[in-house]
Amino acid sequence: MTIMSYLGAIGAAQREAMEADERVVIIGEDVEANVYGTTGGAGKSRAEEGDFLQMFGRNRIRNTPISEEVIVGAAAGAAMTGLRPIVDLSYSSFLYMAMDQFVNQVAKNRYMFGGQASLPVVFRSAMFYGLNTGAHHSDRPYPMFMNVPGLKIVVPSTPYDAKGLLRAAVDSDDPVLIFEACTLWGTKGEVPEEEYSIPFGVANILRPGTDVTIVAISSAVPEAVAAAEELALSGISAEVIDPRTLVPLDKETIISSVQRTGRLVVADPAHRTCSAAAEISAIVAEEAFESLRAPIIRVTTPDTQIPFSPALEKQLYPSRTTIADAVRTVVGERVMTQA
Amino acid sequence: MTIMSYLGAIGAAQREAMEADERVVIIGEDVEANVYGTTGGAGKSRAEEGDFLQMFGRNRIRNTPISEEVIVGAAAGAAMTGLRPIVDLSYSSFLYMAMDQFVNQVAKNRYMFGGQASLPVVFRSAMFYGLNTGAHHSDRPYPMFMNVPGLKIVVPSTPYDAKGLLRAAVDSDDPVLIFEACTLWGTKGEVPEEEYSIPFGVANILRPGTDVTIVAISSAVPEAVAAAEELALSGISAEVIDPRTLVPLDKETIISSVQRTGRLVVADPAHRTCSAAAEISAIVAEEAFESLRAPIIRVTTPDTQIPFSPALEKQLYPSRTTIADAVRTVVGERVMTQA
Amino acid sequence: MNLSPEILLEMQRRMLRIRRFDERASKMVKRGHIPGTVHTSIGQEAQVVGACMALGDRDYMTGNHRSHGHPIGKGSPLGPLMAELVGKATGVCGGKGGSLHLADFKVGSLGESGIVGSSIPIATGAALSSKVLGNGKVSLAFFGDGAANQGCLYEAMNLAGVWDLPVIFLCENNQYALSTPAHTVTSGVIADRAAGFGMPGVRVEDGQDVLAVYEAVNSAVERARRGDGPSLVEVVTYRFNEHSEGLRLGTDYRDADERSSWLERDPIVLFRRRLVADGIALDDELDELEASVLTEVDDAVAFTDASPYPHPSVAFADLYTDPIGALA
Amino acid sequence: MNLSPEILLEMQRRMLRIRRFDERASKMVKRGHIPGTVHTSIGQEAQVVGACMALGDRDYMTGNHRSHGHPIGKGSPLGPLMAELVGKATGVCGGKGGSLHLADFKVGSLGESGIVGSSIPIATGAALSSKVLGNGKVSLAFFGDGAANQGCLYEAMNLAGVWDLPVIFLCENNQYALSTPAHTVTSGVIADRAAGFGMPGVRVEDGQDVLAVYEAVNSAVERARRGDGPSLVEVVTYRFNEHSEGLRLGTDYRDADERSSWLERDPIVLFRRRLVADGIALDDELDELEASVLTEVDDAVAFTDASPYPHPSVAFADLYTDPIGALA
Ligand SMILES: Cc1ncc(C[n+]2csc(CCOP(=O)(O)OP(=O)(O)O)c2C)c(N)n1
Ligand SMILES: Cc1ncc(C[n+]2csc(CCOP(=O)(O)OP(=O)(O)O)c2C)c(N)n1
Ligand SMILES: [Mg+2]
Ligand SMILES: [Mg+2]
Repeated sequence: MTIMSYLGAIGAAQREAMEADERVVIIGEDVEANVYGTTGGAGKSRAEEGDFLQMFGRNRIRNTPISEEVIVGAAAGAAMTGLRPIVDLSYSSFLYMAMDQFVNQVAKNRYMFGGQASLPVVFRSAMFYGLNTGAHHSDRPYPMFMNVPGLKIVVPSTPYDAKGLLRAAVDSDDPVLIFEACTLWGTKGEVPEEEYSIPFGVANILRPGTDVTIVAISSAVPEAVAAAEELALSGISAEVIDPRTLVPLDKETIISSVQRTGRLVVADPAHRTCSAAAEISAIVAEEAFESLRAPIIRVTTPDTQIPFSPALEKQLYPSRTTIADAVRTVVGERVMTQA
Repeated sequence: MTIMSYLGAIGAAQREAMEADERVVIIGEDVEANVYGTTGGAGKSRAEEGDFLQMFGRNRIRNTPISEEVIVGAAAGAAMTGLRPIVDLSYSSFLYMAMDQFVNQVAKNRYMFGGQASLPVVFRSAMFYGLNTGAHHSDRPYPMFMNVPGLKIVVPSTPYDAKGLLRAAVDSDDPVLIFEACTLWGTKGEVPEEEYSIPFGVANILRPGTDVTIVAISSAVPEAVAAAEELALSGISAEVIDPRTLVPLDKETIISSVQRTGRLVVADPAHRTCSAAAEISAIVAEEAFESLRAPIIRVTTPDTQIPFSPALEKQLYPSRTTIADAVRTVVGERVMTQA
Repeated sequence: MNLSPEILLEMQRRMLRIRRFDERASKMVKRGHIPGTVHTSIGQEAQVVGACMALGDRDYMTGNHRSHGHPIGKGSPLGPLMAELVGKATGVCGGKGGSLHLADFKVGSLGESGIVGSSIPIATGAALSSKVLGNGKVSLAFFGDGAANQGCLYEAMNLAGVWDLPVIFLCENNQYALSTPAHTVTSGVIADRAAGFGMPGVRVEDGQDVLAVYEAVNSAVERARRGDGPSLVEVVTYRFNEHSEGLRLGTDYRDADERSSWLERDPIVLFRRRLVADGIALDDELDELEASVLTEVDDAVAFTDASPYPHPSVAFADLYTDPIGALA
Repeated sequence: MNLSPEILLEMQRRMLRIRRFDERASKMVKRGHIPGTVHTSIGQEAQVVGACMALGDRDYMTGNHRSHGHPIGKGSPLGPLMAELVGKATGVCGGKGGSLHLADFKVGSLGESGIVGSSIPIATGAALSSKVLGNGKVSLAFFGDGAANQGCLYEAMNLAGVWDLPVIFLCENNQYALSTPAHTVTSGVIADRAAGFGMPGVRVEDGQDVLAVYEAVNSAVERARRGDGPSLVEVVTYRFNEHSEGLRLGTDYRDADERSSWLERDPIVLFRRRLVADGIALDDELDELEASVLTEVDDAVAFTDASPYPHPSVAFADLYTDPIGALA
């Protein structure tokens, strides 16, 4: 074990995957100069993993024009014909530019062609919300991709998960979208020095508990853990679950937790309507209804766009406070029903 | 009142809106030749509303290149500067091409600029699922647009609604996306001869009932009505609600229905994960939990892409049978709990 | 161009296959034997076959909605293609694709796209993989005059230009996109757009001449194979049928005289004349060729008829390599 | 070009406003007074002002992420712009936009776009509305050399071409997109791409000369105003600062000699020399002008400091004209 930042863990996974398989290439804007810190290179300040350009050369480190649509489509075409690209799309807000390629090519090609092709390709992007960058850089668009069958959706919340899930993504023969929360990039944690991968569809129970289940996604995970710690002080025992992958979703772990706790709060930084939280809530309302002893509360970003001003933005995302409040509401109702 | 097809009703609304306001223009591929049947013109066979090109001229009937991204963006820019465009995008599966414009410009501009602009623009598209056209033409992508604050989402299911909601959309100062189910285009119904509009956010109760609430969307509406009729024969009284607009959503009507029936089935032709059905289920699981006497069942299209073969496709969409089965499941549970 | 008689006859054979296959498919649509619709390549066979035969067997290509001809031109057997149009289990995509989504990876056909323009980046990516892997394969993207107004084409041309990718952008300019005449929605000349993206742009004015197309595409392929990068080839041609079978747009949008003058330039008739005139084949031999192609099509239909429909559970297969339990 | 002394001095004033405003903003970012970051137009003032002043007051324009200069060049007062960068209620967008989303509709500024390329279709649409309404307004889209590889530019150029829309596509070629040198990701020459889309393409090689830019854009505006349609103007320039303030990319990607030779071609210094040489203004008068601009910037900061932050509830306003109850 070693201590690594989330960003460093991504760099490490990329380096190991590139060393393990010559067919792995990195494609993206400003990857040569390592502007975002996961490919080593000229901007040394943020590099923890050496200079990828030097290590792997221009044939495998592909610095691109600003052309997201063809970047995504070309990566798909390359994956259909023998490469295993990792595409760095920098900000998640730029994925829309390539939406047609994601939905109509990446997600559908294997299916439409009856399995003649597979698409081993990974798309990384980071969600820059909470940093006062305004509406164009603050999106958290994973729910819309969850609605597209054929994609796998990954939302790591710790350095350990970031490295292990990225490696599993590269090794997967299916297209994977990884959404990183930029606010997590700097967080540090223990990471094995050896290569490892984390299987998709296996949730992580960060904290066991008996009164309520909190399912938290991405940057809401540390907030949920903090809320659980705070709640413990007032005698409320909250179980915190990080699904880690949204497609496939480990609904067994969530359902069995709710079967024990009888209560569910879902904390999700996406916009409320048709969020991942909506999906998780709907699954539980269908499959664990008999166990539910209180309404399911979603703690999400409300359905507004993201404002720039620091006076406006922070309030919008799920926080330890709003999560703890939601828990108190559902637990309070338990007290009422028991009275 | 007169009898009109759904498609004819759309044509009528477009004509009336264009006559009422010179700033209304129609922009789209093949609108000049009326290929899709709502702008009159050369392909007379399907025109019920005369030749728009003759009536309004090339200045207002804008036949475009196949360039969805600039079509959507240009309509947005035109709406910000004095026009009120109706954009015909033909198939809903083509909207992805313009996703960046929808999310980053259409939905955000008014907000980001602090209300300096408004965007009175309507985007029409039709979902061609169920017609053996294969994965590229069969999408039902409204859930992903529901996750984008700033857009209004409309899903008419009858000729009457199609006309009245389209007119309300044109008269709205906000961007509206209308999703038509192609299988409904040919359906006929009573439509007032005079101009009218249907306010957004007001659900339509197609059939009152006491045992279960069925919320149905788009082409699932006639299936739900048929299911309800069939269920009535076995003594089950189902209330069928068509929300008509998904954003804004008339949750009051849905909640108050569930408060009466205690049971909810949601029928939604979209893919299951993060569907409109998920959202409606989550709302009820949060806001009408105390009234619920059974699990909420979603009847959706499963999370697979759409296959071409007639041997494969039909089974996938919500049908009267799958809806009725779901109702029997939740009503059966009532019987059990009562026993 | 010094092509062997075998190759010249193979060109005619493949053009005939496309013609007869699409004629039969058109009938089957009208009789309800093929669900949905099809878009035929009838009239455009020279453009299709000239391009496909300039490619090697292992080279890649992508198509669009009008793409029965492309795999046929590249050498696909007709049976699995026809079975796919009907939605049978023996179809080249197991019935999941249909007319709009044919793909035959065995001949390098990486798939059609029902979404106009959307497959161009895929072909570009195939060229990228050839380049990275150094396997010498070339890639070709077929698209229409209508698709030439999709932005992704220019992103692809630029990317292919800066990376010297071995890809040919082949615009099938049949002068209409559905009901819309190309000249009303195209500013400038498509082939001329190449220059601004740093690559050669060629316009084949007589797209009904299979050899003219072959020659233009062949030099683009040679250039790509040499490592000198991409090219844009625009071929002027004409579709003889309606945009799709069964569609009735009326005739207003295409002038009757225009249509009949193009019908006179039937690429198959023209090439047959030339084969005879140049002494490559006798009339009898060509009659025999035509008959044998008709038999191939009959066999494809018989194969289709004898094939079962896929089991309903097939709707849930092939989405992932590694199935997810999430399907309802 | 026969421009009045008033106009020439106004050019210098606006260039100075941009310079001093952005210098101040840069400091405020570094001190944490402005949240996030800003992208300055320092070094590119001639290109910005030359283009903006060729437009009329009622004409439209759209910007990109590097767009403080654009509204200033078009005549916006500095106070609400500065207040916006800090996120105050008096900001031009009420604090909701920030540096990446300035818009000042009063001067025809329809908004910046943090998404590279994404505002080009908006400018095209504004030109469509001018055309339909016949109001004679012209529209201009500012975008960078990096944005010139986004497909939507070519869709927009084509559409503007076929509809003869009064729009100018103005490429600010500062030779880098973030860390990426334009020549490594651009195949061909940007200005040359115009020809294939049926419109004039001009390359202003000396983008540090405000009059050269003015002249080129002015003829494009005249052409658009006459109803003759769109133009592409590429202006070669250089950003003096880092891509964004506070970012440290190192210097590897830009050669030190290159940078210093461009620093010598400071557009404001060059134009000042010319104003003096041509007898338009005395050194004293220009000193005074500089001082007055500094005061304007001081006033803008004072205005900002004195302004309140928006009330938290403002986060929920302005999404729809007609509020939806759905907000949590
Ligand atoms: C993105 C997208 N927009 C619109 C359509 C509808 N559509 C299908 S084919 C077609 C015309 C295509 O014209 P062209 O590219 O010239 O090909 P052709 O049919 O002439 O061979 C249109 C508009 C589509 N399938 N995809
Ligand atoms: C669609 C999209 N892709 C990538 C980015 C990240 N990004 C912001 S600015 C920039 C460089 C832009 O270069 P250019 O267009 O030349 O403008 P300049 O910064 O040089 O003025 C990039 C890559 C973005 N904002 N939007
Ligand atoms: Mg065509
Ligand atoms: Mg630049």
